[in-house]
Amino acid sequence: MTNSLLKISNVDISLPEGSERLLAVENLCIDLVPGETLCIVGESGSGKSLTARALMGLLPAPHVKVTQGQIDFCGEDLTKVTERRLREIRGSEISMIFQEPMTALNPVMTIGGQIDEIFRYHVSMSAAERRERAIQLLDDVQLPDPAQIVNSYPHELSGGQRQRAMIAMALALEPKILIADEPTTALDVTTQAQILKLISDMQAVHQTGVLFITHDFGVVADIADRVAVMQYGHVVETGTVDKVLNNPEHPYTQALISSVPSLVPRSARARSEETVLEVKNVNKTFGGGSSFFKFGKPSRVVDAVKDVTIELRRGETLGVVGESGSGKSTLARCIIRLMDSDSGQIILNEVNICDLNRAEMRPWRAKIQMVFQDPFASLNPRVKIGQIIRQGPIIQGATQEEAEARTLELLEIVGLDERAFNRYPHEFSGGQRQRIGIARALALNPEILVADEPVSALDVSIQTQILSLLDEIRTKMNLSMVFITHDLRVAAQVCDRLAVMRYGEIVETGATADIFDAPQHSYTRDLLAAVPGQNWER
Amino acid sequence: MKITKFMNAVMMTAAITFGGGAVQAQQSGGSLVFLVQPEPPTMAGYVSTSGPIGLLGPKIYDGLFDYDNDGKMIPVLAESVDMSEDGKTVTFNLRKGVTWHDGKPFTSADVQFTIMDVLKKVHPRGPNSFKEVSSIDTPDAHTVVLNLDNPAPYMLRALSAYESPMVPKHLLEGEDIKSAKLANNPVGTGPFKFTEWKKGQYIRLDKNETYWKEGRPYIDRIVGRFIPDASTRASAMEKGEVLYAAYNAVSNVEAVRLNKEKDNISITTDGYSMINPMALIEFNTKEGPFTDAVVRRAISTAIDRQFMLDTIFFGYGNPATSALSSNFAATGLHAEMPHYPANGDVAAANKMLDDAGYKKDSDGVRMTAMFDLIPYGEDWKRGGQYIQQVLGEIGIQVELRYEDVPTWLKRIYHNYDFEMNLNYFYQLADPVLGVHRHYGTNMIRKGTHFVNSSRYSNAGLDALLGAGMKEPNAESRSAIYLEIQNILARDMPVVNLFELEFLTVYNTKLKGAYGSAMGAYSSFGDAYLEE
Amino acid sequence: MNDFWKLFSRNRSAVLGLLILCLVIFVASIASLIYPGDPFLYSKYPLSKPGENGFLLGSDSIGRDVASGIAHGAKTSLLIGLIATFAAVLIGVIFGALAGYYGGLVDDVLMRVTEVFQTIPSFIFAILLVAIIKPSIESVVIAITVVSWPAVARLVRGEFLALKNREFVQACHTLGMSDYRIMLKEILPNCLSPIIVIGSLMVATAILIESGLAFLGLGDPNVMSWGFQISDGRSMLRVAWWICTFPGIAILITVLAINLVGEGLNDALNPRLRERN
Amino acid sequence: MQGIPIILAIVVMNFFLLNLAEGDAVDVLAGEAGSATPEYMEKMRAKFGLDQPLPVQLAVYLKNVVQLDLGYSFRHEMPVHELIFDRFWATLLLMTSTIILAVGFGILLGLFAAVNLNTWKDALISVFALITYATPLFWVGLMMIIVFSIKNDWFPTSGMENSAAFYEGFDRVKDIAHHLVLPTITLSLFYLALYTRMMRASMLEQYGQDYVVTARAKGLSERRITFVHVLRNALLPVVTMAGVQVGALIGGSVIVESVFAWPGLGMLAFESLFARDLNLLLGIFLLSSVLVVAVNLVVDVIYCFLDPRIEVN
Repeated sequence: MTNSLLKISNVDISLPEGSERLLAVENLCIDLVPGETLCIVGESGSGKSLTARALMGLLPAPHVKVTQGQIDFCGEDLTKVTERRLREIRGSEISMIFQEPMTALNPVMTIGGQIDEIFRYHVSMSAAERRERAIQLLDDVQLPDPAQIVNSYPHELSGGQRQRAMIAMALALEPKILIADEPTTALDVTTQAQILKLISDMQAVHQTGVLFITHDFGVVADIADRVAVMQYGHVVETGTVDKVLNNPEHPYTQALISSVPSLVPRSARARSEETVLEVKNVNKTFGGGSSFFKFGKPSRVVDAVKDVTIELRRGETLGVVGESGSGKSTLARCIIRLMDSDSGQIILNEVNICDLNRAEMRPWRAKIQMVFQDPFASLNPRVKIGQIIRQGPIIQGATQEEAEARTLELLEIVGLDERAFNRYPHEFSGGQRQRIGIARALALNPEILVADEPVSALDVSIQTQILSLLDEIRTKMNLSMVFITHDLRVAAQVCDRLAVMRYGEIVETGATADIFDAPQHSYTRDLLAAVPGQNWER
Repeated sequence: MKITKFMNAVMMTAAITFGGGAVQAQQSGGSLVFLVQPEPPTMAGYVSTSGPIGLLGPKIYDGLFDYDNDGKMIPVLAESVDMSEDGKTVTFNLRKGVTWHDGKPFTSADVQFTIMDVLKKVHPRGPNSFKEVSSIDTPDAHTVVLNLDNPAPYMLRALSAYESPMVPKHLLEGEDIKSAKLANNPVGTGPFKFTEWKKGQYIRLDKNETYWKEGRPYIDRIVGRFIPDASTRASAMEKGEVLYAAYNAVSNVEAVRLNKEKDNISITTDGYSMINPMALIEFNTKEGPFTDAVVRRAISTAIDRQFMLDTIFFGYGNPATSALSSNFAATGLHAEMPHYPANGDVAAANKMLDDAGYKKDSDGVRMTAMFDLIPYGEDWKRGGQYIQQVLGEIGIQVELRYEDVPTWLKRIYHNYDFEMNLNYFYQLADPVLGVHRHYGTNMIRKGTHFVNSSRYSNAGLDALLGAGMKEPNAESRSAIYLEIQNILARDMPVVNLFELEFLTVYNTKLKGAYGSAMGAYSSFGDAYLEE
Repeated sequence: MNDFWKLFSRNRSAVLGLLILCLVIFVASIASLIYPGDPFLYSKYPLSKPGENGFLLGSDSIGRDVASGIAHGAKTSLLIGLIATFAAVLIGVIFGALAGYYGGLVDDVLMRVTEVFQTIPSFIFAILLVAIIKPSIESVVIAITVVSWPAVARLVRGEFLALKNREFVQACHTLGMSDYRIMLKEILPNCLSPIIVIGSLMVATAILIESGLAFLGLGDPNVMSWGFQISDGRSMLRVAWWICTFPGIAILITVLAINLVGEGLNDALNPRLRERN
Repeated sequence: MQGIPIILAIVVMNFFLLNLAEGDAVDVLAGEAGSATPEYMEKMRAKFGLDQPLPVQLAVYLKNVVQLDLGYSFRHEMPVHELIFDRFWATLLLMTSTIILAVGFGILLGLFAAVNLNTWKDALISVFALITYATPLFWVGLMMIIVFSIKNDWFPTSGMENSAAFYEGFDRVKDIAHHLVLPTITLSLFYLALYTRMMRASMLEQYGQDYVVTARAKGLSERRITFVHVLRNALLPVVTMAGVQVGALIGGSVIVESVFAWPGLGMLAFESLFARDLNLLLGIFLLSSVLVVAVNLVVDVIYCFLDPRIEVN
């Protein structure tokens, strides 16, 4: 192709000595034409982010660098050009947006100031002109009141607004290529839909070539023209979006795609008559407390959970879905008494556990357990796996021997080698850690498991494994589960019933299939509409 | 470069200030900056005899007399003194035409007020010095008649500006003398007037243009500077920022070095004959390990006094040879006694203790004790550490205790909570003034500092002390004090170590400041600066 | 441990610091062997220059061996540093842990107390404590402890604040673990690294404070320490430079070594601050 | 406002600590005077109010403090505030110049070292910082005097102004500045080292942040990234540290004040402690605490200025 914007051929990127593998990226060949969106898909560690950085000449030197191959950008080899030329290209001809807009923006500089720099460095314009352009750009990315936002600091904007500002910055000089490194991963699903639309709109206007890096096949289905799938530094498959998504050739691609949960809810199971947990009119607010020494005005009050009532039957999985800030995690923590609710009742086996003090609560702890989101933060890095799992039963009165036997049994149940017993958490992968977290929760033989986004930090293939593990255990132990998630695809596959939360309130409850088929509340409809890749169903 | 230039400019200005006046035998003008260490709390020399006040007070306040190096009285505010045959009436004829710094005339009423209402009441030593004065008559403005109950020959040795400064009646009468404004804004008749006190930095005195002595003072300004750190004081002296440092404000080691290395810096031991400082160890004779005089004598025998003088005080001072300073030899009051070996005799001391039945244990320890050290600097700490080692050699294991001044004073003179204490006393111009307080039964005064903290009480000695105080005949007095020294050498409630010699370090361009027996505590009216 | 050593040894100056520190500790431990006598023992050779009369580093004004003093003083200085640091860390950890963990009123009260101690001019306060208790090794240690602990308390509080909401701590709550156990067994081990780092630096600071107090005449006259040697010799600096110069150098290299080790620990234990990638 | 209970707590704590100490102002005065009769000392105690029970003394003191009266120094026969006032300016002068020098140069050196990471310049600065950090203050002070005052006649040995010349007007300002040089350098060396090391570490940490990658991706020069993006973020912890250190700085100045005869509060505190001049010492503790609180307020304002995330109350 003669009008190719970018042609990457045979690129190797080295890793520092002592890393897991020698090369982060090996023999990479990719090309990109104007107006096209190329998605690079892969799980963590596949080398997709480093590829993006390599294009910008932003690899963390000196240990990580391109050791071989060419990156041909409009006739120039980016691996050979001077640093000075590279700087000229960055921001003006190739620009980039990142996953986490909060940290990617300088916290102590105004949005306007950060946009302004691009003009100052790449074109000559008067200050007034630059400001005007900045406001114009912010308007283009549909930020409200751009004249004010131009003087705002990043922390004053919401996550979506920050990402819009990042895009405005990236598109300031109408670059030929936009590299987007997981730009919507940190965003809520409705915001994600807006940002994706914005990117494709801007692309249409400027005929930008977009290199979009993501792990989410839904997103791929929505925006990609072509797809490159990466695994362990290799591109295992490339092709048009239709070909790769619907007729994957490489087994890895096939496996990945088959791991993506379907949006069609799984068939409902019979609902038990026995209620195991009842949450009645629970409220929880944050802030507003003024302490003894501080005389200042009380801080802002946030209703995190507002008059929530839910019921969980035996053997049932109740999904609580909502976007960030909807109060779903707070609700989970209130249920498990990690937080004290302000009012309302949480009835477990006919006892309102809200009235129990710490000591009284202790025996009840065994009945209701939790699986946490972050497999890295939820295991104490200084404690061995055996101890992590064992200490629950010991606290609940088991002998050392009993606890140890139970631990080994659990390790087997969650699919880990018993040698794990004497190892530390850092020796395990994310998926394995989540298994350990589940084993810890199960060690007490709970009746109810509260799972707070248990798979959202995991790669899609691991996600499937963990979900099926949970399913397996649920059946085996007749567990009832409260499953918190933001991912409607996961919810569809796991939950018998759903409760949709927004701003601390439950806007809708019902059987999963009913909600997916006929959402009652407008918010539920919005949520469902925003799920990427709706039109693609494998 | 810039800094150097700037520096030179400053230095030149300074040089001009110093160097005014023609080359003459006794030039007028100039600023004398000298060291005052430490900074005094106030300048009320009539309430306190503390050293730093003594350095400044006599420049502002005059006394009735001054004393030369031979002890002769030099008339100052009094032109002469007459004593009646029975010694009970003392008449001072005052100098005429003397005015206070505020312009008011100085009269006999001031003297009467000073002695009766100030010195006898609030001065620390005044009540002793003027104990016998029952009343004072002022027949006219320039005549003062003191009526005494008993003769008090020693009183005439306490009339200097330092011991008994004359203060203005018109500024103190009716006020609470101890808290009068005068303490910080002194008004005297002396050669220098108080101008400014920058706390933490200096006190500035300017020439009294209406001083009674014609042509005096020569110097335009006297500034007493406060520099807390000893090394810095020596540096300031070396650099010529200060010209005079008395009472070891510059440590002996630095003084000796400066004297040797710098042509324009000299040292002298003159000017301390009225002070007679004596280093010593006080013992608790009532309780603890030192109730037995044998142990105290053994300690006195063991210590190498000369070594301490040579190493700690760089050779200045003399080993003590009795309870009295050898400076009293001039008046026939001093005699050498046994148990004061200059070079120490550890073997003899060990034998004394063996003979007395103090057995060494397996570690060679006969007894243990706590040894308090006067908290006046590292010289004394070093001295204590030396003595600690020596006492170890004779089987007395001591632990040192070095507390701050108030704690130490309270411990030694109020609580008597000590066993042995390293200290020094001023024996002053006469044993009555400086030595009696250490041994008399009547001087066991709980809460009074620098008196008989050993609580040594000996009726025979008390009688001798009483006789010594009143005896006018020199020969009989000498005999009395010989007996006193014999008793003290035997009982040794206090082990005298050595007579200290204080050093004055001065820049040679300062002249005429050394004629008075009061040394640094004199008026400096005759001092002048020579370029 | 092996990993730790690998990380630590990447910092060459830290290894050098460790070597020097080991040397100092070695000298301190064999002081009584190489200089069996009392370091306060005077001799008839005052103010000997280094090398004269058999004094390796000279003698002081009453003929005491400076080298012997340095060897014996090493023990004192290190002990003061270690004990004061240990005590300060202990107090700081208790305050910081309780304040950070419980928050609310407990935090308010404890942090106000900490602020009181941080607001007082610390060195003057140390002087005051030593003067009031009486100058001795114990009072110096107490004073250094009292002025040092607030820094630890603030650090530990910050760590506890950050860690107490981590999911692994919440998991312990859901198991019904006691607060005491959560603080001691779960959270504390995770903030050991910064505590070790700040502790190592505090040892160095403690040695400096001790020498500063001794400079002002507030040392223990019965115990040989570098601070004492300096305060004893400084007035003779111009005449006999060796008396206080050698202990001064001893302080310098020891504090330097401890700092290097501290930095190495920081690099090894705190990956956040590892060199720019 | 929050500072007030802290300051009161400091005063009360020190009040009781000082009263735990043996001996009182009268003992010291009498001790210095050579001797004094017990009756005389009792009279003085009554006059100073030292014969009152402790809680009464404290109540009287606090009542006066609330009325902004720091009481009377019986030792100096002067109101405490007059005694402190002159010293306060000297302290403030030394402190301000030290902070400016230490923080200013610390930031510069740290910045320079971080920019030239792992070069000989970085190594040199690090070695300098380590050595000055590890050298006892008084040793530096004594050496400064010997080298720059005696061997080279560049600066006066000590004091705050020339006490032979008594300059007026601008000459006096120059003279004081001249006297200020050595103490400032001595006192700031330790803190300079501290801030240099902190600044370097802080810069390095900021270089690793995401926004630096963004800035590079925008095609900015390293210069601009360093000076505009990284510098301001890197300053934050250094400024915080500077605020925390003020208390230590006032205390640490005792030694420098002593060596250079600088007439500041530290030395006054030292002297008044040993003179058991309670009112004066409490006054100093009070004032220096106020100063620390005030400086922290200033630091807060600077911090707000540097970091828009913090809201000004």
